Amino acid sequence: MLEIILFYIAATVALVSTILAMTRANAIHALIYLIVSLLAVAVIFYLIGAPFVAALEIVIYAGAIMVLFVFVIMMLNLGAKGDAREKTWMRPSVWVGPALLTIVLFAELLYVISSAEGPVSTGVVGAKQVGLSLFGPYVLAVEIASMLLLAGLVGSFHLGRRYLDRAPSSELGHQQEGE
Amino acid sequence: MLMINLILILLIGGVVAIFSERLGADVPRKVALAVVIIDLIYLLIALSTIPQLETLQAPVPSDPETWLMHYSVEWIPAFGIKIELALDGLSMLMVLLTLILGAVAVSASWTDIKVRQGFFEANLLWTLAGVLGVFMALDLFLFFLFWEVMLIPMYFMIAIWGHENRGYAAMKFFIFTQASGLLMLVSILALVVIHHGNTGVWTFSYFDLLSAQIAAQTAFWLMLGFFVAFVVKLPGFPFHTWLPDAHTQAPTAGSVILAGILLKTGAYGLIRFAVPLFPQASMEFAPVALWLGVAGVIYGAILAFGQTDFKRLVAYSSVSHMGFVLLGVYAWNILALQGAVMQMVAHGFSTAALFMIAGSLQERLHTRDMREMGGLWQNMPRMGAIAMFFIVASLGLPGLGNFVAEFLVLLGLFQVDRLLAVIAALGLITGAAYSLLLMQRSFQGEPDETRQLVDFGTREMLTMAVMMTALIVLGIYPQPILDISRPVVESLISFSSIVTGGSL
Amino acid sequence: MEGLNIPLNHILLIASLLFVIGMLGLMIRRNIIFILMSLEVMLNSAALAFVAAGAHWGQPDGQIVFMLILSIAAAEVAVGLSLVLQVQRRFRSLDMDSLDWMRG
Amino acid sequence: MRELIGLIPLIPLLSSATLMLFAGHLSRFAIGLLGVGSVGIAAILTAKMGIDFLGNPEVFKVTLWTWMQVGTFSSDVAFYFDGLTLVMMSVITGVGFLIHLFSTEFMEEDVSYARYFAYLNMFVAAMLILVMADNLLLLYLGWEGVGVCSYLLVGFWYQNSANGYAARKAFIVTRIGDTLMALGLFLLFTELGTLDIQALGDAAKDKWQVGDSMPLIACLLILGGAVGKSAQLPLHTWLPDAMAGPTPVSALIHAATMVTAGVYLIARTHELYLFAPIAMIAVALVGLATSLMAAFTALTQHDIKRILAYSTISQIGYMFLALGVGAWTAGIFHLMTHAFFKALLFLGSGAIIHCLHHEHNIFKMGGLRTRMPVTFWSFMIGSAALAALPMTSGFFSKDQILLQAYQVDGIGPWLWFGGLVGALLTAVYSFRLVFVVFFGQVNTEPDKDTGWRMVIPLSLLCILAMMGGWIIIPVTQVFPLAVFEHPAHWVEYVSIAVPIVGVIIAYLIFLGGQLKVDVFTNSFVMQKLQQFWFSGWRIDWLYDQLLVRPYYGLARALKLEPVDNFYRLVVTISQTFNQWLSAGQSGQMRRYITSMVFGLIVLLAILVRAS
Amino acid sequence: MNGSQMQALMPILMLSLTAIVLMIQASIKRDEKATWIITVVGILLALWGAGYARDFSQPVTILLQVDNWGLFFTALVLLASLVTVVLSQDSFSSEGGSKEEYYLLLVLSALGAVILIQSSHMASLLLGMELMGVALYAMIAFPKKGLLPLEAAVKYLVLSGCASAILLFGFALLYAATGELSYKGIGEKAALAYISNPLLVMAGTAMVTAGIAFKLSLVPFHMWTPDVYQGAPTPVTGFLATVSKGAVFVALARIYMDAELHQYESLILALSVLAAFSMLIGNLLALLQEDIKRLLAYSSIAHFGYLLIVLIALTGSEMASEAVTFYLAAYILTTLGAFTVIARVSREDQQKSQISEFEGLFWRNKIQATALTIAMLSFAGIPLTAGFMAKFFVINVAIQGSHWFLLSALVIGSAIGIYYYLRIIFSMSKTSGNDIGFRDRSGDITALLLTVLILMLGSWPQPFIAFAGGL
Repeated sequence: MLEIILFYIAATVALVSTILAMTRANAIHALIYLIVSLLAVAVIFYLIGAPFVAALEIVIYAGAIMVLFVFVIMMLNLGAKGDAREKTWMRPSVWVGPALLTIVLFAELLYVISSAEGPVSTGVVGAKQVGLSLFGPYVLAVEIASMLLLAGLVGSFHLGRRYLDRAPSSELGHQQEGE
Repeated sequence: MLMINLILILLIGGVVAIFSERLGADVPRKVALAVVIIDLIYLLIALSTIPQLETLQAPVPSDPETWLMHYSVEWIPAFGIKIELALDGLSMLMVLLTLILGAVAVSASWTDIKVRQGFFEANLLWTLAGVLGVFMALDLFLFFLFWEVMLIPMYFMIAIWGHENRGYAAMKFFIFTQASGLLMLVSILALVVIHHGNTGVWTFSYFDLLSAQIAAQTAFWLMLGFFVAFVVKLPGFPFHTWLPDAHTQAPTAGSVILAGILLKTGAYGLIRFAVPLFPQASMEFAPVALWLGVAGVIYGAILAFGQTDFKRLVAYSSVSHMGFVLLGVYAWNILALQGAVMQMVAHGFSTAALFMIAGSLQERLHTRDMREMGGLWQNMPRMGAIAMFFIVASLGLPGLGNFVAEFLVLLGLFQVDRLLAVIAALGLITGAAYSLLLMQRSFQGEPDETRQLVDFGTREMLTMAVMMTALIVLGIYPQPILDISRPVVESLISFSSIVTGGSL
Repeated sequence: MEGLNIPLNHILLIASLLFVIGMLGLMIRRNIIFILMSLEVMLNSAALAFVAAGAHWGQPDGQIVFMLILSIAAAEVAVGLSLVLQVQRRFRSLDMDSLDWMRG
Repeated sequence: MRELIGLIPLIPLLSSATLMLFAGHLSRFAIGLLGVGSVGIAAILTAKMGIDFLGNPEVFKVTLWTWMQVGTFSSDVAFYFDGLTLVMMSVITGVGFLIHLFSTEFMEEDVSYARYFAYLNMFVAAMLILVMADNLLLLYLGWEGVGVCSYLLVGFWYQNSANGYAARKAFIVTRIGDTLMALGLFLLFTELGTLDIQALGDAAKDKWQVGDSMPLIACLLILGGAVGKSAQLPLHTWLPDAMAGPTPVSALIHAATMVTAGVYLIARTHELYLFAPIAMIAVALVGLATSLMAAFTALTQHDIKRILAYSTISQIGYMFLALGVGAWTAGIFHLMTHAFFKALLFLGSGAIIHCLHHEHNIFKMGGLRTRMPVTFWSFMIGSAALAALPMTSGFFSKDQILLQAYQVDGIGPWLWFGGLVGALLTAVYSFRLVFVVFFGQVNTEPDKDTGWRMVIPLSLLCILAMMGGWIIIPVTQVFPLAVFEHPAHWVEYVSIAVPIVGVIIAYLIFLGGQLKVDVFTNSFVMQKLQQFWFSGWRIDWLYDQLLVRPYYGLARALKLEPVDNFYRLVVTISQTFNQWLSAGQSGQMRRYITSMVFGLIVLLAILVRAS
Repeated sequence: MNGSQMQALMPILMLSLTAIVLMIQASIKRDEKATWIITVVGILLALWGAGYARDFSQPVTILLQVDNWGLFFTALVLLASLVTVVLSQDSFSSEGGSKEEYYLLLVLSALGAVILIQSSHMASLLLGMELMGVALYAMIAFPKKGLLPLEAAVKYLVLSGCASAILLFGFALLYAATGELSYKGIGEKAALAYISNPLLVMAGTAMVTAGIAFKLSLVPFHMWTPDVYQGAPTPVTGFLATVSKGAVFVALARIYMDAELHQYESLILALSVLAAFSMLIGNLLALLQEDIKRLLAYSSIAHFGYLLIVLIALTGSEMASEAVTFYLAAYILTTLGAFTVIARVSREDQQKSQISEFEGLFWRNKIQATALTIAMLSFAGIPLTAGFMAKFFVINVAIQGSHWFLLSALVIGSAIGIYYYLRIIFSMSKTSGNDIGFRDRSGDITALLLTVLILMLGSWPQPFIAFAGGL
């Protein structure tokens, strides 16, 4: 029973913090809310019998990937001016339409998902089981994932390297002449 | 092989023409003329060796062995597509017309084309090759292929060497014909698929598909697909609007080929494919087609009357004249059909000549606007006399080919629908109105004595003489032509009346 | 931990809520950073749905897909963020709406 | 010999072709020789054939080749020779020859000498084919051929666009008739299965009853053709304008031969008309109405050629009247005599015009009697014949017509009376012409007199116009014998007297001046009436309003191709869509996502709804 | 994993090997030429591998399915990659700097495409697609200068990420409904699950369709296409248009066939709507476009609409799979042909892709002008070109399935299409001011070869049809 209550608490936390993350003006604030949301999801993972995944969610998602965001935000050094501008962008005229669409979409999903039956979990699927499967039938996936990460690596290396070069002034002006 | 060779000679000739430009700017046209004439001679020699030609037995539409020539070889067996060419009297006439007018077109381009002559002559020859293919292909896939491919060189001819508004005209021409061609493709494929469904055999052969069993409703729609494609090319009202632009903007040789030959492919298609493949549906549709034909005759004539552009006027006159062909085809009796065939041949010559005159005028005056002409007879009496000849030919003077055609069409139509015949006969009056107006505005009236214009030279006179002779012969002794097409027409009529139970 | 009676559709609902929130974020935010965050939310929601479905069937496959999604997210974010740096450098802005040089 | 009949049209045709092709390489003399000679040879051949025929009146037919044979339709290039043909051929070649000869002098100074003779020869050939044709289709060939030649010759002086207009008008108006005739041909073929003239008559006997509607329609359609070509009401308007051509052309084409083709056509197909009494009456009424209308108009004209043109219309009206009352022989007879005297009058007027620097207005002439005696006498004789003064050729032919008209049941006397009124007017206007032009004071001095090449034709025609009445035309085999009861004597006396009265009236008004009609003619009503007549009863105006202007208007309205609007609309719609959609590609990513979400919603809706 | 499975994976192995060799080479000495050669050799080896693997057709683990059909497309995709490599050779010459990463990314992207083509499992689909995508993001943004490539890359990344998320969510729903992740498994279980609970299956299918429709740029998931096409360096655009789209379509076809999705009428309806809108809107959008790359982007939207017809008619026709093969092959060759010329003409400045740039090309470089003309005619579906035979197949299949509604959309779309393809040809035939001819050996040869292939496929298709039938 506790688990169930815990689950709904985690779910609520995840939702609320995600909504907050999506609506913040300050990027760092938003990021922190996002991390909270991820942690809450990790809790859910744990509760539904996937402890290994819960750990990965915390370590890699909330830990590694979000830190990347932090680094970039810090490098960009957006500052308070950026926050103010973010606020002006969040006018109702911007979000009402999309919000309606989203509601419709959610209504559809709600209608669909409400038909799903059965309990979520009958037992724990532990790290061992996952590992066996991962290096059994899914071994190729691992290899391909490595290639994927290689692509990400090379790509971000190529693109990011230039940022560290002495950055020229904006190319906007130059480009505008060309248009 | 002969038929393929005919096409190949032209295709290769085109390539040679391109490269011959390196030898000098005026070499390509000589090459082109030589190629067309070689082709013509080759055809004539081959025809003279065919024993059936003397007797000209009626070919059975569905039996290729009774045709004058037949050639068939596998091409895409997966679909039963063959390279199947065949020749009967009708196609033979059309092929001859094509080659003769091809030579005329080369002559028309002699001095007209000043840049990139090699490519021009190549396009001209390729168009001719495509047209020959259309007239000889009896595999529907192959037919469609030629039908579409011949447009590309024609497109280039208009788009590159055309007049001031060439881009628009070329585009319009191409889109009209291609879009309608798509409908035909759908119809062809549907026909084949239905035939496949019935028999389990993939075939595109005309001879096989003639016997395809199609539900009446379906047949009607399929027939419509063919009809639209052919009537756009014909061009029939209300699909004619590409024609004035294309004819007006095309270079002279292009106009000659367009008006003289290309339009005939539409008429040929109607006679060869649209009606025999779907006799029942065509019969049901005939009243509509006839009304369209009449509308074309009258509408074309009225619009021709209102034009101030020489070529545009002639172009609209083509709309009017080809309306007679539509009438002839859908009246679908021997008189009217023979008339339609005659009209195809005679209109080929008369309009080609008028376009050549228009081209010569443009070359000399740098305008096609008749308001800037007048009294040209004084400056160029020979051209004037020749223009007069072809104008009276186009208004249907008895003794010249067009009269025989129009008379037979109207006579045949009269057997079918008297009211329509009466309305169509109005075309004779309106035809006179615009033809004579053309003469009046260009060659008659106040001459401008200060104009220094070169009259027709030997080359032009020779070219014109060929067409004048042809028209006179067609006019006073059309029987050979009629005899050549008669067996075909008769067998088509009897074939379709067998299918429809004799009610067409 | 057995006998946990959370219905599958509840988790899927949470996942889909996260999903549409992420989508909403994509549609309303102009700052690229936020857009990338929204993407992460969406991917994460899909991952949640997978894990839940895997748990529902008692299979490890859901978790494996989670891991794959993790790697995908990582790769995308790596490239995405380096693109962000370039955007900031060349456009002097992180406003996605100002990246509309191409249109029509 | 009979086979040589083909040569008769062929020789002028070849001459014409030669003249066209080698115009630049021939001397004037050679051109003249070729042009006149060819018709001369044709005339000689005709004469030979005529003599043979008179000796041995046997009808024959020469088939040269099959023109076209399609299905059951067949038409040969074949010539049919009988008395009627002979009469027509004689008129064409004979009068034609004289006019050709006349032309050599008349056209002497024209630059397009060769072209002129080429056209004229071609005309003779076409006209010969018309009258010799064995079937209606070949006849139609000649019919249209003469039309084109007429067009070419009316517009001979093409530099003046008024001439071009007149030529086109002539062609198009007659084309209306021709089209009706073509429809008649279609109907005849459809009904009777042949276009062979002799066979038609036989087939009609098998298939038709007198009074059927089919023969009526067919005959009316043929009448339409005849009306057009012969310038009868309501298609007569082209002929006065056609006077724009050289005067010998007017003489040959627009007086002697071509315009009478309609008469010939009806005479030729009289067997069909026998089945359609109503059509016969229509012919008669058309003829009478035309003759009266034209006579009134001729009375008011100033232009010498227009007077003669209206006179021609009027005289052909008489011929139609004759045909309509069944007096075919009389009609053809009048055709022949009319050819003589009207050719004479036209040539005479041509001589005057030639010598008076192309002056056409009769009131600017005068006193030419002494200056141009040959012409004067020709004119006198011609006018006498035209007015049908006793003993002239016109007298014999017209008298027959009037008498036979009188005998028609019911309306006969009315027709006769109408004809008499016409005859009176004819006499008045023809002598008005003579008196005004040749008497009184000299207004314009002629600068030359006529040469021998003009004098000979004039003299010969004078003789024919005087003596032509004694010729007996060999058409008894062709036409059914008219049952001729001699009418009451007074009828005949009145018929004879009326023209004489007319001449006297003309004398009193225009020469003697005893009859003061100024007060009468200057009255308002008469002024208006005169204007009305002068304008040709405003029929031109009417056509202009009813047909020409609307057609021009229509052509102008349609010039920009309304049908294309549909396609333009398609283009516009496509472009509009393109613009809308392109505007959607705003470059803003948020919108792109929105579109995707929208798509997702739609897909979900479709899939979920159906489940 | 046994030996024969390794042999079946030969093309994948070869590409991976190439990637590794490239890494090693770059770490030893950065040499653009050497990199280029290694790339070419590597792709050629992979091509050889595709032929080699034919004898070892089999499922490899649960993830991949090696069969002739897939291997054919593998070869095609590799060919396209090879052309891209050739085109890239001096396309960034003004950029300066090194391009080693570029070739590495290209190889990785091609690897992703090959995996995608051979995937038989959701996981491999996902990974293949992402591998291809991630490498492409970097390739698009590769040029050092200019705003457009960057803008294109960002848009592509974000939108593609969004699409991936949708796809994933869809698979999650399917997984929740069926408990299977391989196509076949989904197909088997879905039929059962559909009876008990159709909603989840259908919703999952819808989201999967949406995700894939994005990659194929079907309306209304198409909006990224023009921007990315235009912004990306031309060779990359060519790569994207051929390799990426082709591979995704093959994957879609596989899912569709293996999971037997054609039995769901509502899916057919949904696909029909997508197809019809793609055909119409794609062509309409292209109508007045002045930028040739954007134009081809719009035209590709329409073409995938046409292609979708085949999928829709899959069960109604005995030749649908040949039709897919033929159409894709024709489309890829034609697109390559077009982009070859575009890349060569605008090689100095990748952003210069206005149609007006092509004025007078006929008189400047006949070979390339002819190649572009043939490519345009092939796109327009004029006989004797591969495009015509492809359209022929589509129409044939559509008629057999009696899809008259789609057929009419196809006819209307094609009619619109003629206009803009012709516009390009017309523009080339114009006489322009700069009539200076240019020669370009590698470009000419590539264009010529592709043109010959297009024409061969169009005029003598029998061998290929027979081949495709045997796949």
